Amino acid sequence: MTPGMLIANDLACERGERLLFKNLGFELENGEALLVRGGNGRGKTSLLRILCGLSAPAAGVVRWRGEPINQAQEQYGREMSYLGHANGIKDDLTPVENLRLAAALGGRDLDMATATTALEQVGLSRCMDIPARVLSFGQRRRVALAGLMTAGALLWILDEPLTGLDVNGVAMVEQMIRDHVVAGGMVIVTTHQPLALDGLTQKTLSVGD
Amino acid sequence: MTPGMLIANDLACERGERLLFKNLGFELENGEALLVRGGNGRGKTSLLRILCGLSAPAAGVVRWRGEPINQAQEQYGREMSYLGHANGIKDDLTPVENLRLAAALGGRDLDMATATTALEQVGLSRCMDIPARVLSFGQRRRVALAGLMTAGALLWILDEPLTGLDVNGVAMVEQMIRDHVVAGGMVIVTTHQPLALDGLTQKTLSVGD
Amino acid sequence: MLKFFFTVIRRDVLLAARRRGDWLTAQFFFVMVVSMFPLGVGPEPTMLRTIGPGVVWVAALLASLLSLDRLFADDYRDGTLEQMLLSPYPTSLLTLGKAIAHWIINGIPLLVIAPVLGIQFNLPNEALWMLVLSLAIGTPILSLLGSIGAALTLGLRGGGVLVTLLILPLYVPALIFGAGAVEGILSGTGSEAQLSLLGAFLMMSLLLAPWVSAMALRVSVE
Amino acid sequence: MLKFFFTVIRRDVLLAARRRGDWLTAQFFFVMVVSMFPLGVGPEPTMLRTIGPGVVWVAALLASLLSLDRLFADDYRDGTLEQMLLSPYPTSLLTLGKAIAHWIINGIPLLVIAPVLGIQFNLPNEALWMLVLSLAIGTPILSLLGSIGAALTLGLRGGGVLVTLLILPLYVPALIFGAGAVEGILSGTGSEAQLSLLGAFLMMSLLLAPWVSAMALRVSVE
Amino acid sequence: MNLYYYASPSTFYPLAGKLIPLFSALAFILAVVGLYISFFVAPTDFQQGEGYRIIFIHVPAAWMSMFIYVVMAFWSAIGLAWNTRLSFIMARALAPTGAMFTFVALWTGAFWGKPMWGAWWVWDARLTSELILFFLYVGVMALQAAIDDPRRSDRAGALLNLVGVINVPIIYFSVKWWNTLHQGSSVSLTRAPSMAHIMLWAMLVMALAAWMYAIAVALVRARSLVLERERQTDWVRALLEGKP
Amino acid sequence: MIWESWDAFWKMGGYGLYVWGSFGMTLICIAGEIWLVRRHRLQTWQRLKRMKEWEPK
Ligand code: HEM
Ligand SMILES: Nc1ncnc2c1ncn2[C@@H]1O[C@H](COP(=O)(O)OP(=O)(O)OP(=O)(O)O)[C@@H](O)[C@H]1O
Ligand SMILES: Nc1ncnc2c1ncn2[C@@H]1O[C@H](COP(=O)(O)OP(=O)(O)OP(=O)(O)O)[C@@H](O)[C@H]1O
Ligand SMILES: [Mg+2]
Ligand SMILES: [Mg+2]
Repeated sequence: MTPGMLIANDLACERGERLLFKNLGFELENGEALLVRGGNGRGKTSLLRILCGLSAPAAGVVRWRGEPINQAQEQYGREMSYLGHANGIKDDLTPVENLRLAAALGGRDLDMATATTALEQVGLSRCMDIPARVLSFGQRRRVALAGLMTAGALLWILDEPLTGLDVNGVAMVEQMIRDHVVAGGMVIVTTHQPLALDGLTQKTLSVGD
Repeated sequence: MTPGMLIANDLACERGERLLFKNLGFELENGEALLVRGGNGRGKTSLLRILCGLSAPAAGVVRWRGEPINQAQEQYGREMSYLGHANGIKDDLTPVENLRLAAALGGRDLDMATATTALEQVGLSRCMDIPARVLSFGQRRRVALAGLMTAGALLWILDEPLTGLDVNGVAMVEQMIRDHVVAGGMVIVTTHQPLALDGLTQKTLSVGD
Repeated sequence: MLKFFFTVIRRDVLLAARRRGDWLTAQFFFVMVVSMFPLGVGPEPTMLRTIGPGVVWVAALLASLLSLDRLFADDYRDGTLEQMLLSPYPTSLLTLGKAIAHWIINGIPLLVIAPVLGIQFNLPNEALWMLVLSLAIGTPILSLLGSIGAALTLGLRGGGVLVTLLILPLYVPALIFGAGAVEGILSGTGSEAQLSLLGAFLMMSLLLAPWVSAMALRVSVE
Repeated sequence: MLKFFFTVIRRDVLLAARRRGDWLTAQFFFVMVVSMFPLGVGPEPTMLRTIGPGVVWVAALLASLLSLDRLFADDYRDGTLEQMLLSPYPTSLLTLGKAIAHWIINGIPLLVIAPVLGIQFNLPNEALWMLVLSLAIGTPILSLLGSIGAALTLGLRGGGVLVTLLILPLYVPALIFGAGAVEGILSGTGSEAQLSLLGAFLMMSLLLAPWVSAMALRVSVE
Repeated sequence: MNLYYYASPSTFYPLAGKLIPLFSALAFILAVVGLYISFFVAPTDFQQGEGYRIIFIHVPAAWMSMFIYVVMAFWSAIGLAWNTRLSFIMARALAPTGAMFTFVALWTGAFWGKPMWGAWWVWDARLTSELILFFLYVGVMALQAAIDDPRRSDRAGALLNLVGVINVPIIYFSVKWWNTLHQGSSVSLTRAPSMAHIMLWAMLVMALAAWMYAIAVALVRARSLVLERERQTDWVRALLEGKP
Repeated sequence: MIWESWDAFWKMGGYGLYVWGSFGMTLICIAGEIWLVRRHRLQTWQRLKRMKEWEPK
């Protein structure tokens, strides 16, 4: 994969009257995974949203390939994928349509076959043509994960990707992350569940006190 | 606690074109916990909603103290608490207000002090007076758990209570369940994460193939 | 039982007070729709006077409809509705409470604003009073019938507009009697008949609507 | 770039097609609101003819307003809006695309229905044509300006008032010129002036609205 | 699931299959006879000329539009009271036909009004309440279409139907009264003076034809719905082996 | 026969447009409904058949 580099300097985040964190910084290169740790309400989600450019930090700057991300929106948007607490899938579309539309909006083409394969890989082969609204909690999460796989981004920012997944699902996500990092990708992930990523270059970042 | 007895006979559930499960039955008495197991999309949520009377089974009947639950709605409503994928808290109210209103709607009085104590117990002492909307994912789940504690129901029906909770949160929920069951309560719970309930009378039920 | 009922009302009023912005929107909408008419149909005073009562009534109807689709939807989304349905009290108490809360929140302010708008249409004093009176009897009907529609369309995509489609035809008698009462004053033909019919319609909705919407709610949440 | 733009449009149209029920419902809403007015103001044909254009225009405005609040809200709720904001293309392209899709979905059908409603108000033939023409120029304005309001409402809790306050007054010129053009025909005073003003207003909104709503969107999502 | 619950659809399906051709044939014959009388036997009206012949389609359609709504409400009530699937299915199968007749009544009424009154539409009590009836039909259909789950959609539709049927008379009288109150309307429904026997007969025959037609179409629709709802049962599975 | 000619029949004493407009629209509605109903039936049949074949056993 193309070389990339994410640098965060001196980030601070304020919510309401409270300072969630400050002086937070890290560097992330190809083939590395960053594990963001911290209890409930410490500001992990807030941090990830800053990292992907959805909200602005109270202080500090995030750079992608040396440029602040708010100035490199186009390139950063192409090379980064974000998976938040919300799944980002449309209830009225089938999983396949969801994947294809998401790809088209990201400026990529995704043919039927690839989409189907991705969905099969996340274990949704039986739910290909029902609207996402009737899927179970975990199945919706899986659709979002399939979207992540097909996006082909260099940097993944994952906010609790394991919520609602069963044991197979967790193993699958671990494998996905491992494959991506080994292939030279970059991953930022937060989770409360144990995540077995042994053998990878891992960094850890603690948020909040 | 008062003696209670939940019996499910021959339950079946159909969703869309698919039969999720059939011939499912169990008995649950005081001091017992029932663990509902099954991968994503097997029908755990659907089962729990049937058990608490929110949806009707395609076949079979659920009895509380010998009476079908749809005929004993008043008593069952008083003695059962349900925690679903949705938290059931209002975004615009503070956690304290949420608890007190929920109690009032259930026909109980809850004074300020008790509510505050319950929230402190679930680790929300710092978020007492901000609207629930700005709470983090895990913190909202904790508000719902505090509501469960204050409800004082005999039977708890919990759908993945651990989603979004950090390590302390998980330990806390385990302790809650343990205390409740030891005191003679009944718990039906589903989760994908390991749940340490050793020493309790546990039953297990597998949903779906 | 009664306590539950009052808690339901208090809760909704409290929530409305928290989101004062939303609440004001419905009132503003009412004012705007009415004020838009002279702009659309031209400023001629006698014509405005004739159409005045009808326009105010239609606007009141729309304003109450607009706020209706959120009557149960918000609670449904965040799971509080499930919790309320699981409470040990009859569901019709819940629906009645919510309809009344809706009236307190959205109906009463209309009564206060309506005369001001009536003045814009050159309505004489007695007609203004009759407007308020007819709205006072009529708006609870809107809330009650509306709760049926809100319950039926709960959780459906685009429920908001669907409610309108289901409920507007049912509102017709309220509209006719209500606007008719005011016009009865304007034309000097009196308006007791309309008012008593409106009252009868209110009684009927009060008796039936809570049950029907409770049944609808049960069906919808399933 | 262009592809992204067309994908946005195609996506919204596809979603609307999936919920054909919703879409039809919105059109019926328009029909019903217009039909309610005669019930409110009385059946007298000459009076109905005078208020006809105004009523149809106000109803069109309301119909577009009603469907607008879901323009971004649905996508916001399920997280797809975040994903689209993270895409490598300018946000104003997104907002323009969504406004145009909104017009295709909600504006064009109005043009087809409006003459039928005009007939109910006994409008003569030329007035019917002018009604369609003025709506054809006017409804895109509603979608464009409305997208600003929809973007603003997203984040600001209770910003609802603000939107009604901001957007409805902005609609006023469209209403005045649009209904005025039709009345110009009815009264024989001609309607070129109103039409060209309406056109100029359309141009202006086309230039400005996408930028403003893109900015509003960024602020709201933060 | 008791026997009675399933038994009725499975007996209904083949029975309906046999009845459909019967009703279709009846509808066809009656329509032909009715049309023949309307166009070739009934004399010219001395007041309205030939234009009055619209009545032979207008009045039956108007009758059917109201009648079908009542029948739907009847089935809905039965369904809600006894929880029988078939009644919901019947109620649902009737709605589009009812809406179609309402539309035809409106359309033919308008095409009648233009030559008689010089306007396609006036806000007369009868016309207005027919229009509202159309909205009610559309509302029921929109609601049913918006809900995917058949059980929920049946019940929701049935509830709305019942509320509607209580309201229809109220709406009718309120509208009637509203209209007489304002004396502004320059036109009023000009009724044909004592209708000749022959016209009455033609109308009756046409109404009967419409009735038979409605039954036939509703049965076809109900059969498809039954298939859909009962697809898990053995008899439907066996049936699917054969031809449609 | 009360009509002098077919032409008179179609003209309907000057009311041709209205009479035939009414009867024509009725015919269109009925034909359309019959078509829709049959299509619905065929589609249901085919869909159910397909579903039965795909069913996991
Ligand atoms: C859109 C327009 C119209 C609608 C919706 C409409 C509706 C109806 C309805 C619902 C009925 C049945 C009422 C009953 O049986 O009591 C009816 C009957 C009738 N309509 Fe119309 N109508 C329309 C226009 C007209 C026009 C223009 C005429 C004649 C000039 C007309 C003449 C009649 C007559 C003669 C009957 C039979 C009355 C009876 O059997 O008592 N209608 N119409
Ligand atoms: N307006 C506000 N006033 C006070 N505190 C606020 C406000 N907005 C947000 N917060 C606090 O900011 C924090 C938000 O944290 P965030 O959602 O980033 O947590 P998180 O680490 O992702 O937690 P979780 O593991 O539960 O998802 C919460 O503690 C919340 O209480
Ligand atoms: N209309 C429908 N058509 C087809 N399948 C449906 C329909 N509605 C629901 N389902 C299926 O029913 C199942 C619902 O399962 P449920 O939500 O009970 O799962 P769960 O065991 O709670 O899963 P999770 O662990 O992911 O929460 C899903 O597999 C879903 O795909
Ligand atoms: Mg978080
Ligand atoms: Mg679940």
